[in-house]
Amino acid sequence: MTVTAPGHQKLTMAQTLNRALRDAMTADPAVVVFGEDVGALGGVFRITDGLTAEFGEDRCFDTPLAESGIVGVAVGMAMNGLRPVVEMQFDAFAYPAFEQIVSHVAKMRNRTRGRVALPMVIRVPYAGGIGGVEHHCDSSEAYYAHTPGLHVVAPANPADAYGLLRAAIASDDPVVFLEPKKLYWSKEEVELGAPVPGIGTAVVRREGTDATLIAYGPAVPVALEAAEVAAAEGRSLQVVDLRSIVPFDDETVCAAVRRTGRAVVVAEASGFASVSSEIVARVTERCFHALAAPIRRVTGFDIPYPPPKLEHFQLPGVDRVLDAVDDLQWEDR
Amino acid sequence: MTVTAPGHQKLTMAQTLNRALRDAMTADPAVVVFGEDVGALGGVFRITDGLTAEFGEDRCFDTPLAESGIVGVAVGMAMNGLRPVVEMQFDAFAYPAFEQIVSHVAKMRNRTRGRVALPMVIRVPYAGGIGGVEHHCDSSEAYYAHTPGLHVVAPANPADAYGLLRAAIASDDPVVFLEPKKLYWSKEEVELGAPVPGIGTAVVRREGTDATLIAYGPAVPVALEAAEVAAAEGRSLQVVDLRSIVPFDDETVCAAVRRTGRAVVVAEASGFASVSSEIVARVTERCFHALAAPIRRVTGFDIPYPPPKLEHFQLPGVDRVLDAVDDLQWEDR
Amino acid sequence: MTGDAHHLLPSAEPVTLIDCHGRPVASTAYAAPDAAALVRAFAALVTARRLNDQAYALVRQGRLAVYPSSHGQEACQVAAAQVLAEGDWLFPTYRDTIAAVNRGVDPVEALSLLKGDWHCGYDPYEHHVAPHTTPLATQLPHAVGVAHAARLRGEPTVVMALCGDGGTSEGDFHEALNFAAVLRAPVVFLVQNNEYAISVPLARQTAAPSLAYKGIGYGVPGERVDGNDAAALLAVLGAAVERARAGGGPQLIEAHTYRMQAHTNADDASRYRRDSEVAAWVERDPLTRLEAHLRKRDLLDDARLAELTAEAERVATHLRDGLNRDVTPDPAMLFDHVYARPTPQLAEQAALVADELEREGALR
Amino acid sequence: MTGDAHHLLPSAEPVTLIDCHGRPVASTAYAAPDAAALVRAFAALVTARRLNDQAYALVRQGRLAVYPSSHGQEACQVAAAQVLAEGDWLFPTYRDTIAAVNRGVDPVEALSLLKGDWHCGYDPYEHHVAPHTTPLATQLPHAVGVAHAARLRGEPTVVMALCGDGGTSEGDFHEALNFAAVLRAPVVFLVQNNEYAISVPLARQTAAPSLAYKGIGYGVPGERVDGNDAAALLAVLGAAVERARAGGGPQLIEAHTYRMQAHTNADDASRYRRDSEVAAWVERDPLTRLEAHLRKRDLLDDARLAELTAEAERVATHLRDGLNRDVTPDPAMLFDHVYARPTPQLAEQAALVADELEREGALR
Ligand SMILES: Cc1ncc(C[n+]2csc(CCOP(=O)(O)OP(=O)(O)O)c2C)c(N)n1
Ligand SMILES: Cc1ncc(C[n+]2csc(CCOP(=O)(O)OP(=O)(O)O)c2C)c(N)n1
Ligand SMILES: [Mg+2]
Ligand SMILES: [Mg+2]
Repeated sequence: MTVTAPGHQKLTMAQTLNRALRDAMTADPAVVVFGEDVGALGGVFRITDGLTAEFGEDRCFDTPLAESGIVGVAVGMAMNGLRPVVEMQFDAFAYPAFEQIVSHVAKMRNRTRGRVALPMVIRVPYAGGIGGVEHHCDSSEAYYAHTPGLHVVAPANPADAYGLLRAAIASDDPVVFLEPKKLYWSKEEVELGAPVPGIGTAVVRREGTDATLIAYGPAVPVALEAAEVAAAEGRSLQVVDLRSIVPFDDETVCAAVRRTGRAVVVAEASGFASVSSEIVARVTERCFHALAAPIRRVTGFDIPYPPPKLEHFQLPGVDRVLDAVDDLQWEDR
Repeated sequence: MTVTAPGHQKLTMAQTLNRALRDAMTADPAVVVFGEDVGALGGVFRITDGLTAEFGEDRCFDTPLAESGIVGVAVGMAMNGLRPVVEMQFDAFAYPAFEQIVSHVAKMRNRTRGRVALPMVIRVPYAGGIGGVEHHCDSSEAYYAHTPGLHVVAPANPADAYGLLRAAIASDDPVVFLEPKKLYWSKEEVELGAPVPGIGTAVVRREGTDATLIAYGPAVPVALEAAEVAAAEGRSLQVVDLRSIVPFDDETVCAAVRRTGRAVVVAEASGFASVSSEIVARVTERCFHALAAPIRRVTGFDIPYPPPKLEHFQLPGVDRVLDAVDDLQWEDR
Repeated sequence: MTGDAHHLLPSAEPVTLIDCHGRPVASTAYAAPDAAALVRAFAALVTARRLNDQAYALVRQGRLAVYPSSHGQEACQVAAAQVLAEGDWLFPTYRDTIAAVNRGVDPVEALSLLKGDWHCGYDPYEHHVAPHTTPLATQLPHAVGVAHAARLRGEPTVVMALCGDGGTSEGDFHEALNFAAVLRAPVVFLVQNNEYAISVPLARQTAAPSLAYKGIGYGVPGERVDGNDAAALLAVLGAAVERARAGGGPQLIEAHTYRMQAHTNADDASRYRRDSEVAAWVERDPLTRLEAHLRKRDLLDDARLAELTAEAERVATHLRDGLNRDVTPDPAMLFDHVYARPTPQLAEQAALVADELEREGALR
Repeated sequence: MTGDAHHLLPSAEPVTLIDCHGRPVASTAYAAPDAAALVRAFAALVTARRLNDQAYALVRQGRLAVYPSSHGQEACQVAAAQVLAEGDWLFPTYRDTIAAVNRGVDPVEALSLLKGDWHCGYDPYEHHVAPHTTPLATQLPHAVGVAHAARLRGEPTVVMALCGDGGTSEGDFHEALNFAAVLRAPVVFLVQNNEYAISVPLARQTAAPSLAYKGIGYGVPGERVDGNDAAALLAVLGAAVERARAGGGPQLIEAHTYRMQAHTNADDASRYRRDSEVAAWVERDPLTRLEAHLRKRDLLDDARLAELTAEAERVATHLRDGLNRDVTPDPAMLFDHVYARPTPQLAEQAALVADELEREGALR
């Protein structure tokens, strides 16, 4: 993979995503970008800013307003030699494409015994914390993660955003790429030339010995902040950032949990039948006897995403994470 | 609720569902039934057989072939005083309606602070085991169960099918009603006048002392058969039938698991981020210290539903359930 | 079967009854609305414009999170509401606050969504106005369902269903029109073609001669109307409503108008269109046009205009006051309206929040 | 903008070049295909009918799980395939096995789905035939994508995308046509209007004068053709393919035909239609019609027909033999093709199955 601008730079996640698209389009003429408002406007979050100007209308273009059509056309283009990267404008606006995603994107390779691969990326600005109105703040990862045949990733910082998007575009399998909206403007020193993390690898973001916080996407900064606060209170929390939901990095996660014997899963999505449920289930299955207490979940409630004035109640916050850590039966045994 | 034909009768699940629709339509003129081929044909599974003849075209009618339209029109009818019961022809053919289900059906009451209720039922013939071709055998319950605002139920026998469908139609909230296709032709003595189980109540189908099998829908008969085989081998397995996935009957399930200290969840759907994950997670959270071993899952693999010749590998069978029971660390402690 | 197909096609040019200079335009197909109707529409237009601009100002003042203004589209908004009878339903999008207000919804309640207090601030049954819908075109099948339910009961209800030019590309537009046609549901579909879907111009949205040509594909009559001409809108929409009420089935009407401002205040329109394009539409403004017409006919004078302006100001003040009042929504609401009765799971979750709040209170 | 709208409308009656008695029908718009093309089509029709009936018989014998026959629609199937050039793509539905076979797909491989061996039995790239699609209309946007990708690369590919009358009601039909029009993608959309979607007759599917009138709403020319007239189909589809290849963009063609048998053998058509309705279509049979025509023109005689019948029999035997051969699919396949490389999770699950099989083997 060639990367145009190596060296360290302070960049937002929105910028690194834009850079990843640009670098991927430069490296491979098969990469095409399309969706609603991704052309002249550069996307409502400006992730595709400048791509039409740089690569022309054939490589980055606006489409009619129809998500099923966008994903369906991308399927055809991927069948015929291209690597489409499509943008769903907001999480809930990917739902019209659900049939295409579940019945075709996820299954094409399998249906054709590997003859037809679909190297395509569906970018979804997702989750809340930005004061958005209804249908603009859904954490929809469970729908995709439950669907065999899709890769599902969610970066939590600008560097991973760059690396994971490059990896997603390079992948010969379809990737649902979840971009935590509230982290678009988070800034960080990024080394763009650094090796790209492979899809499927979690990372320990912070070492700790008392309990393990398991998080991904928008919940990672919350977990890190909670660990910071806990440290001040004398409790050492480890933080694991999944990065990739499917495939799941059992090895890294279970090793981390075994080290501490206690764990809390932190995620923004509603908890019922969710990715969090899966993490609790699979880690418990694998680490049962290493656990001093049941794994706790701090997730969104099982309610429609609330209006801006109430969204802070829905979002897993530092206090709620620390309460859950307190609940890990420190005295019971 | 009036029930036209009390007394005991030997009926298939297809027949009790048909009877439930007929009785509900008789009892309440607001109940209307529509979907693809539900009129003259009586539905591809004959669940709506005879309804148009008996109640007329206004009460039971064929629609154009468009699932999002069917569900969306039902939303409007429910807003305006009716109680629509719509049929999605097969599980995977409900996906075009996904946006309507998630963004409207599930949220209307919440969006309007309780002013607009949507008393509607979405019937979905679901799951496999019938030798169906691709897209005709999906276990799609996780998508609905993860979506706050929906009730999700799945009967496992003809009597519950009758009672749950009557309860679903009577409910002032939308219900996704999952009908296990492979059980349509299962026959049973049914007392149609019997009290209707409320949505949200699980039931212990078989008492047992060594371990608890937790199942719902098409997996229940498998669990019962496994318990039968185990009994012959000297192991006493308890079987819980959830009936209702949302709301979830924590009380019944946890009481059952506490009694045995060991549990296996059996479900046809792929396991990752599924209803099974949720069951493992929530039961472990609540019963951790009563568990002698981690809860095991016997579920479909994380693959697209296979073609008929291979589907028996995907379906949780008696042997796989018994293997999981054997794995419950009987010697370890 | 195709003998009568051509009557389903729209007129070649949008129906106009009053030109840009306020002069009447002869039409063979539609009679001009009577003077009272025009005066009533104008009064509503004045308030509509004031409300649009007030809402926009309130965004700048931080009292509204975002506002998709219908500045320039007020004639569509007002006519869509005024042609309806009591008991008829309106299905608005996020851009149709003014239409909702013209059906009787309190503007403060109508803007609850955009203020962030609650998703839908009004009772949809009070004025038969559905919640503003954000997922594009998804409200259209609902409109068909409401209309069909009414028809099954023999009620004379007509439903006015709004969407934008962009919304016509969604599958739900297609399915709704088809269902309406097959069910002969009394729905008037009004597409406000304001030339843009956020940044995407109409030419990238469709290659059709005009959006009204979509009607014939469903067996639904299509019509085109000047969306900045309140008189033409009242005539065309009024005729469609009457036809639907009489059992004539649905109709598709494309109103040619223009989005004068950015998509919302959060949008930067300079990235995708030139100011000169916008400027060209100023002379087609729906207010000045109707004003000129009414003045020519002595149906309006400075004194009456001053009255109307004062009335508009009163409504604007009401909006301002309402939005300046801070509501602290009760977190219990989060759990109260998910189901008729909270599930055991939700009761547990509500208790957790209540407990947090209690502990917070105890800390204070 | 609307000056040239009317050329997008279909002819009032379906284009016919050969009537039910085999007599030529004059057309101003389309030239009749040459003799060689008609003879070639007839040969394909004979095999097509034989394959349809053979497949149906194999269901009764339990060798196929289910078969949605195109008996009666063979002219559409054959023409859709024969008008394409090498390298063009075909997107078939579950009912279009015959079209796929006419593009070169081995009928045994084509029926893998319906036998239950594997979802798609053939390599889609070998003959540029996409997998049979079951979820209605979902293949149509794929067809647009394939066509657009080819166009971006400057390749002369044309894509033939098939769907049924019922499929036109789905949102994906709408979105695909709109994308094709806006992108000017070289796609020919062929709707086989066989009057039924399972049990639902066309009148409940649409109120449009005809399905071809949907084209104008996208700026796509619509055309209607007699779906039991191979000559008309070759002419109309051939012209559409040429136009698309020349950069003229997509076209929508409705072929009027009839589903002579039940939806599949699992269906009971007596519940929703009368035998007399079916009987009326027998005289419009695509085979007898073309046969009469060719005989009149001395392009066919008994000897040649016997040859064609023998050839059809050979293909039917191949199908029978193929389907009578039992394949035992390897369960490892379940896990091999979900991703390019199995995830660690899938590797574990595959190991579980392998272990089960090993233990079973050990037991035997
Ligand atoms: C299903 C869906 N997709 C995308 C969006 C994001 N979005 C909001 S408004 C808009 C443009 C709509 O354009 P149009 O229908 O012309 O209405 P207008 O805003 O011009 O009134 C888009 C793409 C959405 N709300 N819903
Ligand atoms: C999205 C979707 N909904 C429902 C079905 C079930 N179904 C299979 S075939 C069929 C009828 C299709 O009719 P038509 O499009 O006219 O094609 P035909 O069978 O007549 O060739 C239906 C409803 C499906 N396959 N896909
Ligand atoms: Mg617009
Ligand atoms: Mg058909």
